[in-house]
Amino acid sequence: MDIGIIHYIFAALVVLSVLGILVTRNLLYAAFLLVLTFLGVAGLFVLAQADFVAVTQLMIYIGGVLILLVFGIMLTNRVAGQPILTQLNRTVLGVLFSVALFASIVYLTQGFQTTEIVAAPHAIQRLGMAILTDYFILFEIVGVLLLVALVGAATIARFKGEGHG
Amino acid sequence: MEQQPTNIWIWSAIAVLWLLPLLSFVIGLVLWRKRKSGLGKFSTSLLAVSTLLSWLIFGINFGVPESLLSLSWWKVGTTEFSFSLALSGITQLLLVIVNTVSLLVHVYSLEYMKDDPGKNRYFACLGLFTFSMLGIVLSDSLLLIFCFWELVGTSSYFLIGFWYKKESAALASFKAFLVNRVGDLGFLIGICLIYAIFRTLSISELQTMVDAVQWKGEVFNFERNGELITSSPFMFTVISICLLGGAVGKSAQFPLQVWLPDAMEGPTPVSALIHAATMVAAGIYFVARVFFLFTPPALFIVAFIGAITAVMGAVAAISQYDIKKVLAFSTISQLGFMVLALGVGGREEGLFHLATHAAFKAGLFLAAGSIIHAMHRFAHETHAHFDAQDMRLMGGIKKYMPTTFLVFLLLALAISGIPMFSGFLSKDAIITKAFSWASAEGGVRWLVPILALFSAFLTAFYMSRLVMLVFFGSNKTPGLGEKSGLTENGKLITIPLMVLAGGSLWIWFNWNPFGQGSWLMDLVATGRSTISGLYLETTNEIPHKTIAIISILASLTGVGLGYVMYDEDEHQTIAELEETTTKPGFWSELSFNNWYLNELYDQTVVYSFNQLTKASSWADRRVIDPLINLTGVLMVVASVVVGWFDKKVVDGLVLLTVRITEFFGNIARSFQGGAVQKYIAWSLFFTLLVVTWILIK
Amino acid sequence: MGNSIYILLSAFVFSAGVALVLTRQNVIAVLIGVELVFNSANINFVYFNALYPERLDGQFFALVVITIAAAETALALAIILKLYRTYHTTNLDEISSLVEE
Amino acid sequence: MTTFLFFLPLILTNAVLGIYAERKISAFIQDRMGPMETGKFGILQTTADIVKLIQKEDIVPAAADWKLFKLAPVIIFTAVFSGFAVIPLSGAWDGAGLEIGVFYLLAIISLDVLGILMAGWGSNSKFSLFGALRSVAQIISYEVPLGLSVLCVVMITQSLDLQEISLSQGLQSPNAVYLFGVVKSMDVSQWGGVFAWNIVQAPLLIPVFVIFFIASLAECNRAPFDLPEAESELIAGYHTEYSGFRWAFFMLAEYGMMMLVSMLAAILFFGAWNTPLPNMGVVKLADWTTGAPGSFMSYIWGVFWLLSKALIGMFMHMWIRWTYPRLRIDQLMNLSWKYLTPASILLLLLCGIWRLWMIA
Repeated sequence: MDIGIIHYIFAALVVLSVLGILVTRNLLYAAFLLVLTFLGVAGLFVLAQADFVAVTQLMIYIGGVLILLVFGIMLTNRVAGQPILTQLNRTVLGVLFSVALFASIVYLTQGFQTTEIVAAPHAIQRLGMAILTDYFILFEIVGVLLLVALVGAATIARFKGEGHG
Repeated sequence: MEQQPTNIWIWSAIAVLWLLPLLSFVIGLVLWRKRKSGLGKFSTSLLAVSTLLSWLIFGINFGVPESLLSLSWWKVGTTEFSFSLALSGITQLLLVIVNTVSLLVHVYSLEYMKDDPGKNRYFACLGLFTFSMLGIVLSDSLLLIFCFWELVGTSSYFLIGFWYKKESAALASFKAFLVNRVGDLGFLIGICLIYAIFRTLSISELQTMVDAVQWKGEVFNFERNGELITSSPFMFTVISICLLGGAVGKSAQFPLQVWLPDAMEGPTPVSALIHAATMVAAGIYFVARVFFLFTPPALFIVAFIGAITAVMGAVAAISQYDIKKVLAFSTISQLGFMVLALGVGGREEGLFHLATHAAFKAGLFLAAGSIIHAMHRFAHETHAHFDAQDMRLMGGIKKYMPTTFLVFLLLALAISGIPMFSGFLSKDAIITKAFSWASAEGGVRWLVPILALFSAFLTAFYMSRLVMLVFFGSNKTPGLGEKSGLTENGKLITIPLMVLAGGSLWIWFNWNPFGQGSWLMDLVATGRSTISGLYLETTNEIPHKTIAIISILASLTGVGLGYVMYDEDEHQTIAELEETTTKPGFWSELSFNNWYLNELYDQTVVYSFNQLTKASSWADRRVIDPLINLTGVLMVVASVVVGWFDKKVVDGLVLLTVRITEFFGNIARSFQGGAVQKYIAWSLFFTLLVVTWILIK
Repeated sequence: MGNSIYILLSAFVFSAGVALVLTRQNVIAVLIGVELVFNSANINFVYFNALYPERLDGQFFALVVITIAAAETALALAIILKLYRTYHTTNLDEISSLVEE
Repeated sequence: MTTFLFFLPLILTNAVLGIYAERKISAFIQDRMGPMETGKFGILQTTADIVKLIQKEDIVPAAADWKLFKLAPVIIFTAVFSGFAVIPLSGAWDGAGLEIGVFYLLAIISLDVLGILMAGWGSNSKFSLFGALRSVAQIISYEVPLGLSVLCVVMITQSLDLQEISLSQGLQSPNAVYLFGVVKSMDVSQWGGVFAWNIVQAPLLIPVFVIFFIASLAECNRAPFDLPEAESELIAGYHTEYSGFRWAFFMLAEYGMMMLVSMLAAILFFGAWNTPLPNMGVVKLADWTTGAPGSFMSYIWGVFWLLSKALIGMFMHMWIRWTYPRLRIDQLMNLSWKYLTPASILLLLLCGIWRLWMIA
């Protein structure tokens, strides 16, 4: 099987799902389409020799972030049988800006030297070593950040009496 | 001056004896309103320690030259004011007098004030007084003396107005305070003048400068910090008179003696301590301290003031019926005597009389207090209402209160100048000095010894009148029978009386009852030079024996006259007493009303002040008020104009600014309406601009 | 010439994320857009890392980004819940005041 | 690919037999007969049920979001099914040889949460929604101790690759195996069998296994953690509205999940496809029950041992389900966050120390 075709298949998955997110006004659809995007991106990661990142992407984005998003959607909208829709705003402006952005990025990165992706042996082992040696401080900081964010989130979201129910 | 090595033990003992009364006052402040807890015994024991120390110092330091303790106090620029204390013969004497009398009064007060609800306040004030009086005695700096001078005045104010709920007492304390202010003004001016000329306020330094003063015919030359200063005698006279002003106020001299009789509104022990023995003597003491500054013209004035005061007080004492009033006028008279002594150059004689007078006048007051206390108690027991101080209601008391009678008799003889008592010695010394002074200069100066003799005669007279009225004859107290009635007071009252009576005997001052002067005069003599000593002065020595005989004769005449005149009983009912205050007749009324001095002041000083007040009030209402009103109207007119300008022009400008700001503000506001996405859009827009710029470039 | 598919994809995802952020009124939709932006960054990280197989910086940074994204989402959702309780809406245009009305 | 071809029928068969086994076991535990009518001992009961389910009408509630509703069972099944991709069946027959197999497995397990959410939301029924929310909360919560306990094993074996983990627990282990991992003098590398199992090599893993087992029960939404489908409260939780074929998918996924976690437990703790029988002197039980590496028999033995172990695990799941009462929701959360998670963190630390001192 040609590796290039799989590339394009995953890329197509990403593009289509992102387009779906852009088009749909249903929040839940957007959320579930986001799963597809993440899956596609994870696939691309695997192809780029980043297995660990890919699985982490699956684990955290799909298992964590997305679940949170869906919970958020469910908790902040009154369930009354209707689908949860979001209003659009400044559509023309947004589209204009993002198209311009896309165009400029594409233009600016044109001519970027692309080289063949080569397999990296024992990536996991090396990554593990790197995390606990070269990037140890950053790793710890991220850990503390996570802890702080979790405590902060729990504090913010906590119910405080009847007043704000 | 010869600086004695400072004896640390002596000075710490002085510090202790000085601060113990202050401690009593501080504790008294805490217990100010407590009725039960007895501050009295505590204060008394503190003062006993203090007194013991003062006697010890007197004994140990006897005859030792002056020593000085100087501590840095405060600084203004480069000028340093020192906290300096001096210990000399005069200081030691005064320490002993003040402490002893104060201790006796404390002991006496334990009984006398036993039932008073404010006794803690009383003892606290006594403590404050004793502390500040000792301060005056010890201080070497004029500034320090002035501070304690005022403190003494304050505590005197507290004690005169001790029964402040009684209107007369409150008014008397005001009066005493105000009259003292007049004298203190002079004192303060004097201090300022001294500083202006000598650049120092230390008495010992002043003395040192005066020691070195040179008399150059018309002017003085003296050295000040190495430079030679020339000053006229007139300046010194002015300074002397100003300093005398303080003494005149405090020592109740003519013309400021009006406050002292009124001060008798305070408790009798207070009168004994403050208004007979110590505070009023402070003026004498102070003049004695700065005596070296006085010029002959100033001393002349001093002598006449003393003489006039002595005679006026004695005359006023003759016709009083209030036993304390008699003693008060007597005090004025005796103080006049002392001032007279100073004026005739008899610094030592004056201080000697101060010492003897302190003993017998304190004793007289305390004895009078004993009688009043007994009368009060009697009035209280019989539920009668009468004036416990009116002599006309007394009589024959010697039967009821033999101890008091005996003591009073001794003290009366002492003050009358009868030989064998201290009063004779000191008075005789003063009169002798006055005669020799007068004979040296002659002229109008002869009036002084004559007035002194006259007042000595009057003193004997009114004292015998007092004794006759109070102790002899039949008793006239309403409701007093043969069996029930007045009784002798307790030991706490009689023992101080006996001590003071004992202190009035001749033996303590001179072995010879007819002798001249006393060893005390040698003790207080400084031997330093004085300004007046610069003038060549000849003194005619008049034989002492002659003077002594004359003065004894004057005293005996007074006593005899008094005995003869008041031997008869005057029977009057209370109703009659209330109708007649005094016997009719010009001299009688003049005497009774103290020469109408109060009325004179009312008519002149107070009246003119009132007139001035009225005039200024009128000016205020008729002149100043219209002016202010006019200004007001003008302001209103101006403000209307300004208001129009403000509203139309200034506000217009401000509004213009506001509108412009609002315009731009609205534009700026539209960028940030709280819509997060707008912010993002804008930031993106500018990012794109940058990208575009990069692309174009 | 031409761009690598990764870069193109990254640019596309990024632009789409921005479009979502700009046009959606619902906070959660905006959050989805933000996640897309994060992911586009990750694509780049991983891709550039793949070009230098002996290094692992890109992968590690992708991991950090993912972690931070998780933390960010948790916090953002907590804030959104609070906002919803306060304003009873998740419409961003209606949430424009700093004080509670 | 071959793994896929093997596992698809396995899952189907497993569901059929599993449901029958569950009925019979529950009947045994409750001292009754269970299904008896269809076939001998009611052996065809499940088959009959499947036939019935397939024939049933595919009902989509009118108010439901049909896209999500229809997609949900597929997603769940797909998630479970793709989890099997990394399971090694024998020494030579490994799955998708990912370096990060265990990690991948955990990630995939968490994917089925999405399907549950879709089902719950798509059904547009409050029972479904509550069931889904509860289920998701439960699965996410128990993923923490599950992941940590797996990490303990990973720490001990120093690998994320399931095949490597499997290999290290048998005769083919690259490292020397000591008795209980402690007694350095007793090299039991040649014994193989049960002595090479992780849980014997490192006895510290026994409590880790307990945590893993409890967490895996919760992951499968099995009793006593079957709150998401507590009949007395929520009818049937997130699959209340489903019927017929789609409902069958849920059953399939549930039993597939049981199979998966049981296999994972077997691989991580109980020697994977290795034989439990050790070589004892001349009696080379281990060699006899393993087969020469690469030979056909080795495939057969490997699959046999792994399946046996997994089936024992499934039996334990059922056993517990019919023995213990259901937990309350707060007890459930308490258990996860206040007891299992701290305990597993502590064990993780201990495992690290064990690894440093006992093995290195």
